Amino acid sequence: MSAATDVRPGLAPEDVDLSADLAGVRLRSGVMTASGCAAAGRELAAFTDVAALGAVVTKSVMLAPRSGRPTPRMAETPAGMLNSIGLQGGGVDALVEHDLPWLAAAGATAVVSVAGGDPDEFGEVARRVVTSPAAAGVAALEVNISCPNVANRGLVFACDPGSSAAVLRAVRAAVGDDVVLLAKLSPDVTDLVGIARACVEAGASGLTAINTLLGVDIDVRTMRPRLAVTTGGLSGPAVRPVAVRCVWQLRAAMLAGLLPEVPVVGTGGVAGPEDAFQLVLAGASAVQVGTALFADPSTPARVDAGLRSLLAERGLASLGEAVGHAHRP
Amino acid sequence: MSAATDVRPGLAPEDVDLSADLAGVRLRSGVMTASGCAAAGRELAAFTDVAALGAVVTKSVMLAPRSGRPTPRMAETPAGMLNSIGLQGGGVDALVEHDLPWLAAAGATAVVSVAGGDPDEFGEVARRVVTSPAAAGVAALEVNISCPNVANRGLVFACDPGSSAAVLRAVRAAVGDDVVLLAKLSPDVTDLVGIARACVEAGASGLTAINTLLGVDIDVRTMRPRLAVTTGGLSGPAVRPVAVRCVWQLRAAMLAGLLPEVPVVGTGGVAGPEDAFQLVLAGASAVQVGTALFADPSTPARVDAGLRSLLAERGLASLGEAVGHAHRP
Amino acid sequence: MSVVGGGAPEPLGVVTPGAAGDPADLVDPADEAGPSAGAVLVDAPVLSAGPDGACTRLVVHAPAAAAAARPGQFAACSTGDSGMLLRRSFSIAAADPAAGTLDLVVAVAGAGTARVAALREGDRLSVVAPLGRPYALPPAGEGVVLVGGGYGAAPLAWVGRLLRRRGSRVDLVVGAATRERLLGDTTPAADDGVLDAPVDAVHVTTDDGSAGTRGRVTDVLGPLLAAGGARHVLACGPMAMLRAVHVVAAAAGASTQLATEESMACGIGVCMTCVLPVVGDDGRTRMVRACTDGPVFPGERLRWDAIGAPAPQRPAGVGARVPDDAVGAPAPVAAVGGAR
Amino acid sequence: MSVVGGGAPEPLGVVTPGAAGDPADLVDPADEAGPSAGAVLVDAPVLSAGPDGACTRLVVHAPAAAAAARPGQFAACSTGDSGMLLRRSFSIAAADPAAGTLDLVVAVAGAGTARVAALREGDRLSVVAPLGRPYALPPAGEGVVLVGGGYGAAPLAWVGRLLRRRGSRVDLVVGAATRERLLGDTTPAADDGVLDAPVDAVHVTTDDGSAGTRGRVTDVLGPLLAAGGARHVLACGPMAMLRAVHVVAAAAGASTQLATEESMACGIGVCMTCVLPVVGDDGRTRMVRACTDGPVFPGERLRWDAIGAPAPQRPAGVGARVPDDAVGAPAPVAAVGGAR
Ligand SMILES: Cc1cc2nc3c(=O)[nH]c(=O)nc-3n(C[C@H](O)[C@H](O)[C@H](O)COP(=O)(O)OP(=O)(O)OC[C@H]3O[C@@H](n4cnc5c(N)ncnc54)[C@H](O)[C@@H]3O)c2cc1C
Ligand SMILES: Cc1cc2nc3c(=O)[nH]c(=O)nc-3n(C[C@H](O)[C@H](O)[C@H](O)COP(=O)(O)OP(=O)(O)OC[C@H]3O[C@@H](n4cnc5c(N)ncnc54)[C@H](O)[C@@H]3O)c2cc1C
Ligand SMILES: Cc1cc2nc3c(=O)[nH]c(=O)nc-3n(C[C@H](O)[C@H](O)[C@H](O)COP(=O)(O)O)c2cc1C
Ligand SMILES: Cc1cc2nc3c(=O)[nH]c(=O)nc-3n(C[C@H](O)[C@H](O)[C@H](O)COP(=O)(O)O)c2cc1C
Ligand code: FES
Ligand code: FES
Repeated sequence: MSAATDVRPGLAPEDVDLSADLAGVRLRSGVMTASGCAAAGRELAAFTDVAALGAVVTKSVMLAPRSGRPTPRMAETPAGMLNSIGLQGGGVDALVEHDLPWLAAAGATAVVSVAGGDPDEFGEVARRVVTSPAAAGVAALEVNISCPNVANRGLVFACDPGSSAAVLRAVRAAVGDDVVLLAKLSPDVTDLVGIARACVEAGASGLTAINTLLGVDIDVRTMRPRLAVTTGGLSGPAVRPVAVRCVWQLRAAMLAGLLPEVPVVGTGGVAGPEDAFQLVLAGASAVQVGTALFADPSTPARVDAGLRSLLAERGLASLGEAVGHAHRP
Repeated sequence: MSAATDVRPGLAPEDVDLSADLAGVRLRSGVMTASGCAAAGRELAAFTDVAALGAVVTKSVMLAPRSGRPTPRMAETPAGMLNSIGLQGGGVDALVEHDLPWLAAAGATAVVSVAGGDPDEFGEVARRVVTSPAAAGVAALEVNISCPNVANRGLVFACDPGSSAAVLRAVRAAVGDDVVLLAKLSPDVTDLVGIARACVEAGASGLTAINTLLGVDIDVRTMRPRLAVTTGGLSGPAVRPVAVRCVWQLRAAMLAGLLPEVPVVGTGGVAGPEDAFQLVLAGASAVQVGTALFADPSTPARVDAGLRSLLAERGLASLGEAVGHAHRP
Repeated sequence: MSVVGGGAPEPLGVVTPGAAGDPADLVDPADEAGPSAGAVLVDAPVLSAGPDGACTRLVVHAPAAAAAARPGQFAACSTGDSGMLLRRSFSIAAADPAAGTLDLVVAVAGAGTARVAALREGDRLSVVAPLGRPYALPPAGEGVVLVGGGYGAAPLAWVGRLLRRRGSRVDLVVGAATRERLLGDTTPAADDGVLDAPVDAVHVTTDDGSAGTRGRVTDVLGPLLAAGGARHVLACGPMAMLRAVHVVAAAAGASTQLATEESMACGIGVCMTCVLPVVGDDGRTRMVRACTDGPVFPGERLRWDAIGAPAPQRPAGVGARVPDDAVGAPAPVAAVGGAR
Repeated sequence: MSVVGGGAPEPLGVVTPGAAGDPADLVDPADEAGPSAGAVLVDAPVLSAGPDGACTRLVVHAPAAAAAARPGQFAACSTGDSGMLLRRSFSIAAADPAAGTLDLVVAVAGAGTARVAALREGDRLSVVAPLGRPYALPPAGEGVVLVGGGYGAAPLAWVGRLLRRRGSRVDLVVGAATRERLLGDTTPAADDGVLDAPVDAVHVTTDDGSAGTRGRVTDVLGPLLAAGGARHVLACGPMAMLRAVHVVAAAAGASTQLATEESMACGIGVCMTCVLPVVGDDGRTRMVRACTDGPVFPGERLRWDAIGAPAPQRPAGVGARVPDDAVGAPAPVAAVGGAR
């Protein structure tokens, strides 16, 4: 089938419905920020209208305040960067008291990214978010299973279907049936679909793909790793082909009946509308903008506007019509 | 320890010993070409002295001629590219009859990359290389386990320690004890060290890290995957942090006694001397230049000269002294 | 000229029957000293940059490349943007060995060509040239039709000059979507002045009729060949145009040499990304590199049935299949995952 | 001025005792409207580019940024190379609201600064500015010593002019490795002319004695503070210099405001890469963002014991530890792998 089949001539970008459906929750736009790349939204306000975003996905939060890792915490790499922040933050209570109310007051939708050192901590963090007065402004929780599992030599949960499922089960039990839960997958695995399946069967309503790739950069001047903790997460345009591949694999597995049909949120290397459109065509119901925000905090607004034009030019009246389009025979 | 410890003032680049030791075979330089990125060396001759290279690693060869995949076979991505050549080539007999003699006549050292659809094919290809009259010019075989396993739904051998070991065992049995075998690892796995261990225990004398990462690129104009076969291998500077991380992990595992000590050949994103030096400092005894050859066929010569300067400036008299230097406490 | 299929080089045979005339124009350097013989990598200063139709014409200083270049060859270029790994290929539109210059005509297609087209005098362009096999010039004195579409017309003035010097009558057919997109001088009254070409006649076509004949280049080419005189067609342009040119020329009994334009990662024959299915002297089809065994191919050697054919998930006109009868074509076993 | 540690903002307290003088100079815009208030993203034309000592001085046209900028703030810049994702930060060396210009002084450190320094008149530089908290100017009329090392000296002429306008006596101490590396006018007889600075006195030091006093800026700073008059030191330069300045100033009982230079991915406070261990009003240490809570910090608030300290596998002087007593410091459980 060629694109021509769907063409509706004369469609204007502003007529395109860019809202996104995430397992029953509707976001005003399919373009969000990525966790850890927009803090809790406040700093972006000087540059962009946070209320126009699909959602601000907040930095992954744990139970207690965390100082994060020593510095240097970043290394630039070709078309990408490594980071080793170490989930620095004020803890879930500060988030619920200070950040979520600010977002609500600004008219922004929040997706709260939760993390923990064991399944119980994940569950407790999630419980405090959904039971807080600020919960009304929270569209979904994103479960960051790419963080170190204290009980398993610090290996990340997302490396193993069993550990991933344990986390999702704990969070699902803590929040009840009605909360939308996105499991955020790591690309550093042999069998992405197997881990996705474990997450969905354990209660994930959707999947976010991808978190960063593990990388190392060495400073040839000092002859030592550039990051204080040696390894870091690789992000940015460099990883886009891996993100598109992961989204493609998840969608293909759903089409083949190997994975329950759930929405996928595409993340990785989105710096412009075409990047976002690639993820959507591969199967993403919505996209997140991460590292590109660092160079241009108005990237999500640019992506939103550009996606509307791309869809309109192709006669696609809504984001939903484009989701997974590249799989059509 | 800081670099200062080793400083030998006044060391000239031309006095640096850049030869590399690969499990007993000595290459005149630690800088080689990467498989599939230099064909069999002949085309490079117009641009660079192939005899000065550590080795020309030939395109992975199978038993019979292969046409490769349909086109398009490439997509450029940020600081990288995807390819889906599909191991096009004339088969091992053509290699042994035409290409290896040409390399020998040019004074170049060959490392022959072998591939197969099952362990037996790997073994037979390897046997034909080492028993051919051209074997004298072959320093080592590189076993490309990142190719599809016909018996296992086309999943690549390198995804699984058992399949990887089966290939290495077959090749070792075919070539006897004296041939240096490098197992070429895929980064697309959860447990790189486990697969490396399986390879070494099954007969690999060394490891090459890394092959390409699986990626997808979608043409937003046609709304279809850019590559005719959808997925391709991601290479180039974009993947350097992943390559450096993989080499780092292998070396760290050796230092921790979790992996037998064997030489590692670093591959991935080398476009200049600093990139190569990063891989060496992370633990590579030699490096390969792949995708960067496409932009500048003289890259290996530039890397060779630049590495000499980097070593000399740091008072390191040989490549060997720098191998794994970044791990020193 | 030989076409390499698989590992072993095999002769494809001489393209034009009875080669004659100026030998310097006919010896293919690649046959003597291997692919890319004579090619150099040079950081070339841009001497001038200005519009040419809807394109940008760059003149760069690259004396060694200018001395070696022949029509049909290309230059692989980079502006040094660190996120764009691969060079962009451009036909060499003209080479002036005396001035040491190469002309390139650049149409903006995407980010890479946009950067090249934005260069100004005094900037630098990294150039690897000349690459690929040039047109094999038809026997001296025989009539030739040159056909170019869009920026494909760029090198034809150069090849026309060489052919006329060898005594050929040269007709040039250039097509474009509209008058504005034609290269060179397109004042309405001066169809003969198009490209300022040293040819015997210029025939312009535009899709919208805003200059010359309304229609396609083949609408002019057919009658031209039918009128007799020319038995050789040299063409450059998009694959769909080349296909149409080949069909019309073959029907008229004329031979074609077609400058193809495949996606190329290396341009020097090492990567195997740029292949096309081509029939060899032995009648067997191989996936052959467009960069070193082309970009100019005899039209009758291309497997048109497998080129640009609609494949699953691909729109028509993109890429090439591996014909089932090609050397080394896969046995019908479904292979999944990325063999690289 | 407040310093954010963890999620919740907490006040750090006013830096300079008894704020007085021109209120416009003292109100920190970040306290009013959140971080980056007043910052704009602009594609700025380069009006001029030329050498300044061993550096390149760029003047770019960015009127809104120029109107908002205050000394101590920085600009995050990009030349548009697609392989370099992150902006490069430069202190705003001067801002002229009337002309709508920003001055930047660029030292080539690597590939990114090389591209910025290679810009020519008529090129464009993408600029986000002004970012970060400026120097809080000491009470009007009180003596101030400004200290700059290398390109760190760039913004000091600007701050000196503001301070003198407020009636302060201003001494400027500038250091460099050699005469050639000094910014501004360095003719041997004209030490007072260095930087052409509107200050009361200029004191030059060079490591090799090729200009001014042989030695470090602190060799001059100590005696200057001991001679009395100034109780405020404003400094800009490498962390090792800032540390030495702080030690010397603290010994003399003077307060310091130090413009730090951490690796910054975003420059706007969203990424947490640029943190330093800083003591808050409550006496507790937090890892605080240098981009939005700095880059200017009071020297006594920085946890010098944890900054640039030799850590395993790192040479001295690079990075900062998380002090064990910091808010949220890790329990001593060995965590492996990449928490992101
Ligand atoms: C032998 C040859 C001669 C050519 N001569 C000319 C010429 O004289 N003038 C001119 O304007 N253009 C010419 N082209 C086409 C030109 O190379 C492409 O338009 C250009 O590579 C597109 O790059 P981009 O970054 O602007 O586009 P993008 O679409 O962003 O490029 C993405 C990638 O695809 C590749 N690609 C995209 N389109 C083409 C194409 N048509 N052919 C090959 N690779 C492509 C690019 O090289 C790049 O790697 C020629 C191509 C070839 C192979
Ligand atoms: C607040 C602030 C003000 C600065 N003011 C000036 C100035 O006025 N003039 C000037 O020449 N330089 C200044 N710098 C330093 C300048 O930003 C770095 O030299 C530059 O980022 C190095 O980039 P590069 O690509 O040339 O070097 P590379 O070493 O190749 O850079 C690699 C990566 O590390 C980062 N990096 C490297 N060195 C530094 C550094 N010293 N500080 C922060 N990040 C670094 C880069 O931004 C880049 O992301 C300032 C830095 C900061 C944070
Ligand atoms: C500085 C930084 C911090 C990040 N922190 C988190 C985090 O706290 N939780 C999380 O799930 N992902 C985190 N990520 C990963 C991003 O959300 C995203 O998955 C990844 O960066 C790929 O997208 P990008 O290429 O658009 O940045 C972080 C990424 C960066 C660069
Ligand atoms: C076009 C192309 C073809 C390749 N073919 C092979 C191959 O046949 N066998 C193999 O082991 N690796 C192959 N590779 C992988 C490279 O050898 C190398 O491992 C990878 O590209 C990473 O290195 P680079 O970033 O320097 O290119 C190929 C890579 C490219 C780009
Ligand atoms: S472009 Fe690499 S072989 Fe032709
Ligand atoms: S640089 Fe991103 S928070 Fe400071």
